[in-house]
Amino acid sequence: MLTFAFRKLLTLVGTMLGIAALTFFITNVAPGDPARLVAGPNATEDMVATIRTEYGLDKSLPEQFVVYMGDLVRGDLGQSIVTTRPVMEELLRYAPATLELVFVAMALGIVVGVPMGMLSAVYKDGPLDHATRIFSISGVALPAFWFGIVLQLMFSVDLGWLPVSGRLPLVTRPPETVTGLLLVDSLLAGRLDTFWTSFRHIILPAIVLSFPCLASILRVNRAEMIEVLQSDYIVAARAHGIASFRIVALYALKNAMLPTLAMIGLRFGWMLGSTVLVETVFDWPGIGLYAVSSALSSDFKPVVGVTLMIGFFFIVANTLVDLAYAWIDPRLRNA
Amino acid sequence: MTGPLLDITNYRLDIGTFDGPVHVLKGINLSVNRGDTLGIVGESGSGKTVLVRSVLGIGPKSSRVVEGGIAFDGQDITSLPEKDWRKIRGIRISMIFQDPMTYLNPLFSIGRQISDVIAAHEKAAGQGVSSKAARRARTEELLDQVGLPNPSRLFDQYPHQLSGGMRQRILIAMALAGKPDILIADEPTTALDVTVQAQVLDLINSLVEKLNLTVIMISHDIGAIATVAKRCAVMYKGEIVEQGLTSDILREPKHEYTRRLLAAVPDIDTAVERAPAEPTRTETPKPGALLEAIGLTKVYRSQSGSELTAVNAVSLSVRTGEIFGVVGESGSGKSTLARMLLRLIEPTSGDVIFDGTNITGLDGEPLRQMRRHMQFVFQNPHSALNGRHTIGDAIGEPLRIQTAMSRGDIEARTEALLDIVQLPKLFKYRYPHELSGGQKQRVCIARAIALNPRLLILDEPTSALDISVQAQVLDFLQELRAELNLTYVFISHNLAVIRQICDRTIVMKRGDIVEEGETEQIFLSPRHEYTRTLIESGRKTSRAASLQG
Amino acid sequence: MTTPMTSEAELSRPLSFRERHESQIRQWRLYAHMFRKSFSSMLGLGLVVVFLALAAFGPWLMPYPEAAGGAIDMANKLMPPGGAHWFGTDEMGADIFSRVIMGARTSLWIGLIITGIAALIGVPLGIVAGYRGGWPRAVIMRVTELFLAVPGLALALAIVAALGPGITNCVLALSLVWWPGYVRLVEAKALSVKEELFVESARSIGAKTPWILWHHILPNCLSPIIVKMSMDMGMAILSAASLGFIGLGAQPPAPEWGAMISVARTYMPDWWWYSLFPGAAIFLTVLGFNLLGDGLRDILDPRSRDR
Amino acid sequence: FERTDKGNVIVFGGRQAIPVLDPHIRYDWSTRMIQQSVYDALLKYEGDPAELKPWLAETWETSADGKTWTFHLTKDAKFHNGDPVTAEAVRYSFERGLKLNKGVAWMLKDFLAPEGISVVDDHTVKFDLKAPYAPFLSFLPWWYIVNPAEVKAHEVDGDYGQKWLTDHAAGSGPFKLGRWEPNVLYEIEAVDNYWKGWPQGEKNRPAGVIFKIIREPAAQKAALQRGEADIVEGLTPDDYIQIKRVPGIVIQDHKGMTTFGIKFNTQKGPTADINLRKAIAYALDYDALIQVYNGAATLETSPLPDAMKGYTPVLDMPRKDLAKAKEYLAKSAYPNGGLTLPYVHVAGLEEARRIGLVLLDNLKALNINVEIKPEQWPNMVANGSKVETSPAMTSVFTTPISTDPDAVAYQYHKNSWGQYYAMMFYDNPKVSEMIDQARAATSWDDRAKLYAEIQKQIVADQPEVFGMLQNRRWAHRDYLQGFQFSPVRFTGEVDLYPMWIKAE
Ligand SMILES: Nc1ncnc2c1ncn2[C@@H]1O[C@H](COP(=O)(O)OP(=O)(O)OP(=O)(O)O)[C@@H](O)[C@H]1O
Ligand SMILES: Nc1ncnc2c1ncn2[C@@H]1O[C@H](COP(=O)(O)OP(=O)(O)OP(=O)(O)O)[C@@H](O)[C@H]1O
Ligand SMILES: [Mg+2]
Ligand SMILES: [Mg+2]
Repeated sequence: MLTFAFRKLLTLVGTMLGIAALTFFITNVAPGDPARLVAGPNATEDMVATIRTEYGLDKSLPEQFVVYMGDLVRGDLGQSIVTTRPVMEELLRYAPATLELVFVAMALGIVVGVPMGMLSAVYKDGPLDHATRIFSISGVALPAFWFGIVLQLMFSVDLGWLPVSGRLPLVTRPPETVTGLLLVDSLLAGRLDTFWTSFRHIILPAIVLSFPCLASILRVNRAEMIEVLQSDYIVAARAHGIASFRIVALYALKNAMLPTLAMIGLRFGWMLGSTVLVETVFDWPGIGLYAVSSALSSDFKPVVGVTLMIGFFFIVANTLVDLAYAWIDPRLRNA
Repeated sequence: MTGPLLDITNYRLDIGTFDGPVHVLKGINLSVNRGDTLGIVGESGSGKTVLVRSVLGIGPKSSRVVEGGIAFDGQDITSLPEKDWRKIRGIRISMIFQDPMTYLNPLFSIGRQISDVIAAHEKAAGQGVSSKAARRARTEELLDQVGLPNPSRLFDQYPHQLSGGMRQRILIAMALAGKPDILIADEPTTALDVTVQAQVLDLINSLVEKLNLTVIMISHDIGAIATVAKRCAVMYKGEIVEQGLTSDILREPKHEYTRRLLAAVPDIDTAVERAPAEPTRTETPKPGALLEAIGLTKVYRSQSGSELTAVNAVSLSVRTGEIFGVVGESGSGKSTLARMLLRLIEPTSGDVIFDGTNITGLDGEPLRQMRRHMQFVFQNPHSALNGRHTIGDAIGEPLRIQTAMSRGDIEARTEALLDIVQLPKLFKYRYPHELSGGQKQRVCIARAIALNPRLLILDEPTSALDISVQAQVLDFLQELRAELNLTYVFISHNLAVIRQICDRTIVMKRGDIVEEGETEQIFLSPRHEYTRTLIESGRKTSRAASLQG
Repeated sequence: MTTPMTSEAELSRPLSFRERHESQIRQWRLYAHMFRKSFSSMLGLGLVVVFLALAAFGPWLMPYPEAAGGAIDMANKLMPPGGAHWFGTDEMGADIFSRVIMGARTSLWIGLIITGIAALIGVPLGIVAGYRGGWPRAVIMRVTELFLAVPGLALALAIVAALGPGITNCVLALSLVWWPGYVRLVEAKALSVKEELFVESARSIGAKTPWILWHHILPNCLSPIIVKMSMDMGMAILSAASLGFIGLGAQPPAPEWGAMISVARTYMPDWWWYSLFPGAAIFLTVLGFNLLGDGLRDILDPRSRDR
Repeated sequence: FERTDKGNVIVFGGRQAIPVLDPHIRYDWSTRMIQQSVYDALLKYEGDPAELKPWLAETWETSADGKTWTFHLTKDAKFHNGDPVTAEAVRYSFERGLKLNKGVAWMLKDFLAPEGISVVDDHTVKFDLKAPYAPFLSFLPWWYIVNPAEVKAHEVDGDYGQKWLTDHAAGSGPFKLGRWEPNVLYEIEAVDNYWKGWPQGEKNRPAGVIFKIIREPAAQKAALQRGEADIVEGLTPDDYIQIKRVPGIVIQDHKGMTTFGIKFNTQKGPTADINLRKAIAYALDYDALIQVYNGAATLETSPLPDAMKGYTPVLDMPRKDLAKAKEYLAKSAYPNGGLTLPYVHVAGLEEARRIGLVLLDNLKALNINVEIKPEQWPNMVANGSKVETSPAMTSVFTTPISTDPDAVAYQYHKNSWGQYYAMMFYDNPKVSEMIDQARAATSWDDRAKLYAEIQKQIVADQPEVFGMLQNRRWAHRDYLQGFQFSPVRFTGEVDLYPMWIKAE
């Protein structure tokens, strides 16, 4: 167990450094000049130079890289040139919003995707199956940005049922920050009305974010269920007179959950990436929005930071999936 | 309770496929009385599994009963609703399966799986589900009944922690959980080692006695049937061609297929009249022997760092023109040895000398040249052929790799080779999945002899094949040897086969050679304890034994 | 399976094409049969064919060919769908129908190039990694994992932001982030194919590594690759459109659906047609490729073949 | 708007965040709108046309040589923490701005050294310029006064409190900071007893303003329609037409000072040829530029915007005339066209893109192909800073920082090369010389004559296509009162101080 944890940690650190190096170089091939941007439109050459020096942009690229990696090892992700704040600080500020959104979306994806996949597998090639398949593939095919806007217009503008964007109404003061997840914090603070409003705010973005993911969970679960249902031990269970429902919902599902879990792990990272789109549409103040606005102003330290953070969460999520695997599958337990 | 327990009358079953329905069962008539032990034999694909699964209502999805029906205890169960099946499956009729490796759910503990079955039965019977502890007690009792040691520990173990024999016993325990009227066993022993096979058959026999079970057992191994079943039915292409008392059928087979089947079973206790020794044959291995292995060792290292010595300092010497047998139970290192002889895997230490050249150090082109002279025929013909290549491509491949022959020449040679292995030329254009196992194995052999090798290493070339097909292939191999002047290293776990064709034999156990010598010598007076048990277990299921019994 | 037996006499005459390729024909008929059976697969095929046709014959189908090149007609701007303009007009008075048709070509090109480059990079790397093992595998897989740990869209965003917006950079960026998927797919497949007996069999007759890779490993990895490429066509189109939406992808007047939506979204409720049609075009194309891929998987993937 | 127990809070929906509030570090429209609300300057621009109004400085005088300026401060002004606004605070603030050398520094740094500022007494401060600088006064409204005591208290490593002032304020303005949620919303709360009082009356003044970030125009519009926002900026031209019909919504539509030009690279490439530049200028359909804005724009008739001092219309400003365009083209090195010119615009700027489409369409008549290339702003600026990399045509919007003509004229001075607005690399020694003279002249009449000449000469050289002045527009609810327009503010920027909610 200890060696497992140690190995995981080592991969994590290695991958993080790798991602950092990768994104650092990718983003720095840019001809852009962020110093000039923040210096303002009328700034003179020496004013721009002041900013370049301040942010170490006057150094050569390899030098900047060495400095960056050195800071990174100490947990310092550098400073955003646009906001002048340490990237780490800003990431920590924006991450809870994103995580909250991703968690809710993921929960939605699992809660809807798994049972639907199961049903679809049981009634394979029936009308329900075809409907589910087309539904699930639509989920992957719908452009999130477009779908988001359509939902906004339908449910917020036309029907007025749900808020257009943001996490909370303007005057609602956020509950005291404990986890940064509004849904949790509001409950901790005992503010049910705040919980309700923040829940109403999260519905649309979570649906948009979860839809493609729901689709792939559904697909994997369906495919696995179909395969498992044909497997010998299910035939045996049937032959021994175990009830169909129990076979499907317990015996087969547990086996089918293994690949589904792997997909959930993968999709977790994917979702974090897609927040770039969804947060833009819904003005959701998370790291996706932060990444887009930074990228649009050629402020690359935050972009690298966001990539690192997404990579980090991705690896953590997949480690959790590995653990869940070991928990479900006895064959891996003693290995 | 007057009629038979199970009555199958004129049962016809079609399975719908892409190009129309396949008539899988063609008018089966079969009845089983209480206390009967019925064996069903027949070649692969003759419909045995489909038949018995129909009895449990778990036949293939796209199947359709055309005619006739199945009655169980007077009740017609041909088209029973799912609800009613619950009162029958596992309770009145239960089944054990061919491959114990895949019929247990890998994610649930043994105890959980058996007690779930018990719970399901209790529910179906309408009585309330008993307590967890009660079910556990009953489970442990069942485990004990099938002769498994330490049931309470076993209860919490998972399938992957058990050996094949133990798993098969667990499947039997599960089948017995509902105190069934009929126990159906679909090839319960084929996937097991010879020694374990005998044990499982013994267990079934003792259970029949103790519990007064009615048993239907399927096998393509007539020896196994004979040890268990008093009555026997022979299936051939979806029909029952013969049925009656097992002893009668064994003694006087009436149908042509049955006769063929019986003739094909090699007999462990019959010495074979061999052609006089080959010219090169002498009493002591000459230094000029065709193939020599000196101290071959292979150590596998697993990821967790543990080591496994699959082959331990094996030395042997194969003379030109002989058939050299290697026998041993599963996992004894036979395949590993064979692969090292051809340098398909690198030996950890030791040398291989082929025709005077030490090939251990060879590399690149010389090694490739070497391979022209030694060829390998693999255990499983189904996966030894690339499914994306036509048969013609497969046979022509060695020629294209090793020679500079023109396309036309290769075509011609391919056809000639097909001729040699007695397959129609048209097969050139076929894909492997369109061929039967025996045909595929012939293709593999054709591929192996394409380059006119001097030595063929045959790694259990018949173990994936039906017995009747096995006999054909064995005959054919012997013919071929005479024709092409080949030397064979023949690997098998089947002692009868070894006795039938090998000149000299080594017996392997856990990577060591425990015995070697003239084949007849070994069979007549085995020196090593292991060899003796091996021969004993083999004898148990042999035809001769069943005839006596 | 029964094999048709032919008498020796018949065999002496030269074989007709039909006879020689009977196996293949049967195989294809089986594929066609299975494919036809599935409504969703046929729907996917239909959609893909329609969009392929639009891409191929677009220039002859467009009622206003100039609209594709960015012609303007300010007098007719933002006209609702009607007889003259089936899908209405945009803010510069260009015919949306024509632009959507031209967009098919752009989008298919984007999808084709991205998946093509990704497969060209990924498949060889995957095969080498899977077959060779050892340090090449370690190196390749490490790098692959690195790329996989960052979601493609985020990485592509960083790349395009650095290179500057535009269709070429967008395609470049997406190709750069797309190949690792192929490496992983092919590596896993090659790893299992390598263990097959026929590979060992090929080695035993003295085949060299390139021969084995080309004749044995690659053909057996092909079906999942084809399936993935079909699915990826859709996903690549979608990703390119997403970048276009953020403002980093293709740029107007290039007729690209994502970029069109990016502009159109500001016209959303009142001029709904402007974003509706490009949005629907993306949706239907991606849907088509995904359904097709799904259908192909059903017939090509051996796991589900013996149904 | 939102009702709170303290009163109504106005909600402003805008698209641009405020990353750094420090008045000496950054300014752009959203940042300056909040800076203007929480800080005071010596002077303030108000009204249309914009006029300089006394603010912290009640009166001021200048020496005869134009080099010394003395300001007399009001005695009422207090910082939010209660400290009085003293001459020292003013000195410190200017010193801070100059020393940090960021943001506003460029306006004064060539003429004013930190040592040149002196405290005469508690309420009198004196500026000694290095040379006479006519536009000096026009920049002062953008130099906000910070409270030295508070800033010094939060100084880290001699950073002049930069880190702290990023999201804190130490001002004396009508509002102080409330909730500060970067990228989400920024709240300012009205100050009780603001030293200058409230124009709408203490009773009507709002409790505060929330500046809410709404990035999508569609969402902005929805928010306004639902009354979640009281005023929004940056809708599309077509949106304004639509939303005008909605009852309860008022459109503010004012003539602005932001000029639009398609800047040619006059030093390198085909556009170094004046005839080609003229040909393009005559080929463009100027009416289409107005149509892009649905009529909410006027054509430029001079390099200077109409609202600027010293503006004189230039008579022979090019308008669409294909015959003339072809004539010029014939004289150029490309008599038959057949070349492709890039047109670069800032990615995401809708109007610039559409003008590109117009250009593309129009230049087909000259057989000139236009390649529309959007670029990230930083990249565009980087490319435009060198003659070699500057594209043939770049679309640039420029908002002058003050009403002084120098703010625009100096863009055509050779010293401006390297700045984004000088991407044409215009080089006319005579013009540069006149600009220098006008800067130093102390009498307005002298300057006016020079600027008239400068305007004519620039148009004659055609370093750019002179486009249009877009109108400044906002949409707000009708209960929002006190909106005051001033052209000197940036697009989108609003003076929040006089606004209030007229509650039914
Ligand atoms: N699901 C199915 N679809 C189509 N054909 C099937 C299906 N299941 C079985 N068959 C066919 O039915 C025939 C009988 O199969 P069955 O499995 O009963 O043979 P068997 O006698 O049990 O053979 P073995 O000894 O190999 O187990 C075979 O030809 C097989 O191809
Ligand atoms: N690649 C490998 N890595 C690790 N262990 C292996 C490997 N191949 C074989 N072994 C182990 O080496 C031992 C000998 O295997 P081998 O395949 O030679 O046995 P065998 O006698 O051919 O058995 P069978 O009759 O089942 O074919 C077995 O315990 C097996 O688990
Ligand atoms: Mg069977
Ligand atoms: Mg073996």
